[in-house]
Amino acid sequence: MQTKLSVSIGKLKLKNPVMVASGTFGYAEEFKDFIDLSGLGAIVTKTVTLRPRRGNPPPRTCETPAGMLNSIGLENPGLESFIHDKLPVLKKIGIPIIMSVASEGDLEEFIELVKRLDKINEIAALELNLSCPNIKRTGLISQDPEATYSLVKAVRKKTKKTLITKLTPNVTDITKIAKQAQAAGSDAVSLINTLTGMSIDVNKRTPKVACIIGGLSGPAIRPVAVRMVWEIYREIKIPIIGMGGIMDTASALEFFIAGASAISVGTANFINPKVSLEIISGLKQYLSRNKIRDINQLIGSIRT
Amino acid sequence: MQTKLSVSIGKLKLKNPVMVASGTFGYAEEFKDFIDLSGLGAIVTKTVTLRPRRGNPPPRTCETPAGMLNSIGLENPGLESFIHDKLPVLKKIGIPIIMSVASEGDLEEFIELVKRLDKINEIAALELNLSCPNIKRTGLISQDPEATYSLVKAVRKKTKKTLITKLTPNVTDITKIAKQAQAAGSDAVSLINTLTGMSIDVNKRTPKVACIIGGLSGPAIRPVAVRMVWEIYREIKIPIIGMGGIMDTASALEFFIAGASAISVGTANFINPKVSLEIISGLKQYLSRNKIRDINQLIGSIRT
Amino acid sequence: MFQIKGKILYNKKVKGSYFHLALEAPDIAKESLPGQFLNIKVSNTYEPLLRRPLSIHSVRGRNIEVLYEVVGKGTKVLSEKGPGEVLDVIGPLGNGFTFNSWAHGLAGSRTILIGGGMGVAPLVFLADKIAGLRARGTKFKAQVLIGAKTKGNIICEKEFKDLGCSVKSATDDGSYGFKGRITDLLKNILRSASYDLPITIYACGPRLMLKEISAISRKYGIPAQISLEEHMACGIGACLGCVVNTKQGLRRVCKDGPVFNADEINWK
Amino acid sequence: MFQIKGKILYNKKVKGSYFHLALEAPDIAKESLPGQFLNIKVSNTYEPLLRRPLSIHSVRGRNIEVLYEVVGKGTKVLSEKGPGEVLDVIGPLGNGFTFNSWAHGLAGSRTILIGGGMGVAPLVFLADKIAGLRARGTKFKAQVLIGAKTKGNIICEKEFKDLGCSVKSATDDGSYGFKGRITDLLKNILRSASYDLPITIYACGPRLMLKEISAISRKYGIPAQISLEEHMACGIGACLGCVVNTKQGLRRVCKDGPVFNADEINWK
Ligand SMILES: Cc1cc2nc3c(=O)[nH]c(=O)nc-3n(C[C@H](O)[C@H](O)[C@H](O)COP(=O)(O)OP(=O)(O)OC[C@H]3O[C@@H](n4cnc5c(N)ncnc54)[C@H](O)[C@@H]3O)c2cc1C
Ligand SMILES: Cc1cc2nc3c(=O)[nH]c(=O)nc-3n(C[C@H](O)[C@H](O)[C@H](O)COP(=O)(O)OP(=O)(O)OC[C@H]3O[C@@H](n4cnc5c(N)ncnc54)[C@H](O)[C@@H]3O)c2cc1C
Ligand SMILES: Cc1cc2nc3c(=O)[nH]c(=O)nc-3n(C[C@H](O)[C@H](O)[C@H](O)COP(=O)(O)O)c2cc1C
Ligand SMILES: Cc1cc2nc3c(=O)[nH]c(=O)nc-3n(C[C@H](O)[C@H](O)[C@H](O)COP(=O)(O)O)c2cc1C
Ligand code: FES
Ligand code: FES
Repeated sequence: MQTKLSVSIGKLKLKNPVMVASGTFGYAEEFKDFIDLSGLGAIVTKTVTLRPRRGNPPPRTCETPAGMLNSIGLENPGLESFIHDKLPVLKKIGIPIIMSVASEGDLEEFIELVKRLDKINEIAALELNLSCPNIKRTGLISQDPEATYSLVKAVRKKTKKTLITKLTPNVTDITKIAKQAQAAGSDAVSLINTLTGMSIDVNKRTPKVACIIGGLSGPAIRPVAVRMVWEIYREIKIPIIGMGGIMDTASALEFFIAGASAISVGTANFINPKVSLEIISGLKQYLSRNKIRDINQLIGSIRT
Repeated sequence: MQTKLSVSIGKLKLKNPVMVASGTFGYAEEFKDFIDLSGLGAIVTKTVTLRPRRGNPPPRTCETPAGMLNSIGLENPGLESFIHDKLPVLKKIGIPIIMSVASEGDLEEFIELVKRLDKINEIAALELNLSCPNIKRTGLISQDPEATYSLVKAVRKKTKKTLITKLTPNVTDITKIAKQAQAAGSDAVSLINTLTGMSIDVNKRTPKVACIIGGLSGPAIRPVAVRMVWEIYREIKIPIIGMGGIMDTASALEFFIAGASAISVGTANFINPKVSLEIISGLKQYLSRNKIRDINQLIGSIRT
Repeated sequence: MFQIKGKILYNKKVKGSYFHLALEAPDIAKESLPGQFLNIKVSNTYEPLLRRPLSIHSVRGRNIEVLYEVVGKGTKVLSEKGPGEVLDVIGPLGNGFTFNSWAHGLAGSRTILIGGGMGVAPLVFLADKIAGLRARGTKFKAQVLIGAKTKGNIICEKEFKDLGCSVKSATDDGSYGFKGRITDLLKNILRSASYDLPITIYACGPRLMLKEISAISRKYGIPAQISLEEHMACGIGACLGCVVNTKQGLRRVCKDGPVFNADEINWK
Repeated sequence: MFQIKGKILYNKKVKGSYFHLALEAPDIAKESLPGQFLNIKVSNTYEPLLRRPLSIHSVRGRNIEVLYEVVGKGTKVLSEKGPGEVLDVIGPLGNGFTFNSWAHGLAGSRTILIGGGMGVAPLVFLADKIAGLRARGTKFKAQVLIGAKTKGNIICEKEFKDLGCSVKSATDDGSYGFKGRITDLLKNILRSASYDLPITIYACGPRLMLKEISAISRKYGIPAQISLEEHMACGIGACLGCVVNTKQGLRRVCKDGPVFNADEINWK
């Protein structure tokens, strides 16, 4: 059976709904030996900030039950170096490049970043990372509905590109934040970013990642992610990009059925660099086995 | 080396700091074939409500990566039946019985419950379950700092027993809730209750637990639990009872080092009914190997 | 109830994805009744996290046997264990089938054992006990009905015959025995049955089969004991996870069951 | 870099908790350099979740060998695999030691290979390559220093000797060879060394040992290449998890290393 995998996220058309999550795919070149990158629906870049960021001291990662903690701290070469060194390589792949951006400081910095990127055609969409737990501050923009609204609103004014707001799961009510992102003009939301967590080396009595607290990712967090996608799906109209612990076709399907229009593969890339392509073919098989012509019919199809 | 394992929680003295978590140990009798119950530091009962509760329809549990979801829905025989049928059995064990209580409805019901229990000597302490995610309501008391304050305050006036407030992790800032519990006169806080989560059977396209959303427990959530214990430890003065994914001595130690004065074993009881006693002897070994005379010296001893 | 470390004596493929496991477990063996089950820790890691409930298929002296199908990761991991390895096992759990009452109170009984798919596993143990009663001179007849999707899923036929049972099979596709549902075969039998002895039905299998058997039991006025399955977290009655809706309210399959009288269940 | 399914040829205990694994991996074998490593998926479950980085210990034709110590759950699971089983392996990863420059540019070199504990694993492959250079007529001398806590942890002595290296050992408790730290043994040697050929140090082992070697390298003006370890999530340079503080900023051990010139590292 012929099945249709293409989906739309704002103005962006994806030939298939499988992308790779920010920070887990480098700038793509690290994966070129393992997969045909042009088969992906889209690539979301590691988050880029206006200025280069050194990130956090090592150790930066540790393993946890069915998961891992990271405290990379948004290490990145900064906007200019990204545009000169990384973007040309990404561009050649020939699929939509979604650029993840964050601000280290104030709103102005974010605006400056977005204004600059708005002019760059190779960038298909922007993902606003308001949810990175590793920048030391009390509370994140993405934990505050009003702050989310103002930021997305301000950014929206500066660009016509498809805007995706990335949400943190470390909140009491994720639907409030998602609604504010929608109200402010975001074209889509993506979730979840990592859950904040901590792990201790009991013999040394020290935290396992140098920054003490890190972001938890991997299959362990999947039930939280699926729940949040489902909660949001019933409250907003803009598309959802689901992620959090997707390891294979079955776990990707949970997100579509819960309400995601597309999914992002994160931690799983580290374990199996081919996994995103395997999921694409797994989705096709599932659709034809279940006689579903178009993946859009699967979205939110949970029977409760 | 002689090591001291006893700790105090409010007026309650525990001979050792290892208890079993509400809802994961039945009313203790289910475990008597496997362990000497009198070896435990304390037993926390399944949550009891004023009236009997039928709970949620089956299926009520499913497995997730390194965890499980449950939506038992606080099934319990109600206060009177608990006092007549369960308490006499619990009493005979000869260790402190901490009774977990919840209200199905309003504050008055909670007060009535507590007034009644205040007179029962066999109950060593009360744990206020303000955090069960399974009773359908928009938001839980334990997700709202003010509501937590009012409830604990009201209950505090009605009883001299040691009061423990159990916290949900499904909040933006757990320290706010913990501070309110302390301000309202709680003698201790216990955390974490389950993270809300959801899992989907992708072939049937139905949720795996009948209530759609369940509570995630087990090793998967441990990093979140340890992080929250550590966050709270620096903000409050009352003792912390830590739980969430404790599976063995090493994982129990993470909680003490992060700041817990005692720990509760939950899901692990299902997998190894002997685990709580194994942890008690494991703690002794760790203390003597590390030449720590008193477990109180270990509490919050993380070097950051 | 015991928590023991049982040494694997063998763990071999029977056919297709069916495996036969034998364990040294004298304490459990001594106390086991047909219909009871074990809760087995198949891995020392957190994957899978929970134990896996498996019926007691047979008890031979100090040893206990289990028959299982590989359907997911837990049973897969189990199937990879070899002789000499040790498993952490809790058992015997649950109530088991009631059959002794007849042995003591009555001259005998005509029993019909109905196994759908893997449901035959606990019935072999029951057939063994019934054979024991017969050996002691009581008038016990045991007829076994095995139902499955296709021929390749029919198991334990020989075991039942060796225990002196008459065996009939049914397959959905007709590739072996009666073509159709096992419950249709049951109805045929009951229609033509001579009621020389009181009949009792013992059944284990898919939910829909058990529901249908409950209806048949009610219609023919024949008592039926059915063994249910629910997802189990603890297996010892502590978590209240495995409840089933009965006339006496919600009851725990692991502790109050897995065997229930068919007329107790509120089917939805 | 390849992601392959490599069949296990053998996976046997060498001594104590040390295991020797050989895999069929022709693509990787062809491209491997000493100091590079493999990232091995030891389990199909989520426990452990991440791959495990292990150095390439030896390459023989189409096969690749690894020497590892069982220190936790990942290496435990690996040690339970048997011949015929298939492992998902990524490699060769990282940069590897630089030694060819001398082979081409110079008449020869005196190399000192220093392995602390498991650190000997990649050095055997290096010694093998050096033996190859020597066979081609260049003046390469290889001296190996093996350091360990106690006699039971001294491994690969024979392998190095078979490759024509002179070997000295040091143990912390003096149960074998020199009593004391391997770096003290190194200092003794350097003090009395005749500088007939340029000396290069290649070292792999615990962080403190490598730090001390960096100090020695600076003091004696002898170049040292050291192989570092950091906790790795991806192993291919994508996650930025495994960084080390160098004079050129933070660099990835998995991609820019694991081998660094000792003088590049900012030790803290
Ligand atoms: C009291 C009792 C006795 C049983 N006796 C036997 C037996 O003798 N032989 C045998 O082969 N099987 C038996 N089962 C079923 C057996 O427990 C499941 O097949 C097994 O737990 C599946 O584990 P898994 O990890 O391989 O599959 P999973 O990966 O967990 O799941 C695979 C499939 O099996 C289903 N499943 C998982 N757990 C259960 C469960 N507890 N009950 C029903 N379905 C489940 C899942 O819904 C899924 O569709 C029994 C179950 C119960 C409750
Ligand atoms: C480039 C590289 C090459 C290596 N080569 C070898 C080798 O040839 N032979 C060998 O035996 N070991 C080697 N190691 C170390 C090996 O990767 C770890 O011992 C292994 O990952 C531990 O896994 P585990 O699950 O058994 O232990 P875990 O349960 O994960 O942990 C047990 C202990 O090992 C430590 N550990 C875990 N992962 C690492 C890591 N990535 N680096 C350092 N320590 C770690 C933990 O801190 C802990 O103390 C190498 C490491 C790297 C980074
Ligand atoms: C090592 C690592 C680095 C990450 N870096 C970023 C980042 O720079 N920006 C971002 O928005 N999310 C980042 N994330 C979060 C992922 O994009 C994703 O939201 C999260 O890991 C959950 O998905 P997963 O469980 O599939 O990994 C990072 C995750 C990991 C594991
Ligand atoms: C099956 C089940 C039932 C539970 N019932 C209750 C309950 O009645 N009251 C309560 O306060 N917590 C209840 N909990 C939460 C546990 O007490 C504990 O907070 C949580 O499971 C985290 O610990 P764990 O990961 O060690 O299980 C329940 C947990 C499980 C798994
Ligand atoms: S499985 Fe826990 S009560 Fe039955
Ligand atoms: S381990 Fe990911 S960059 Fe090195």
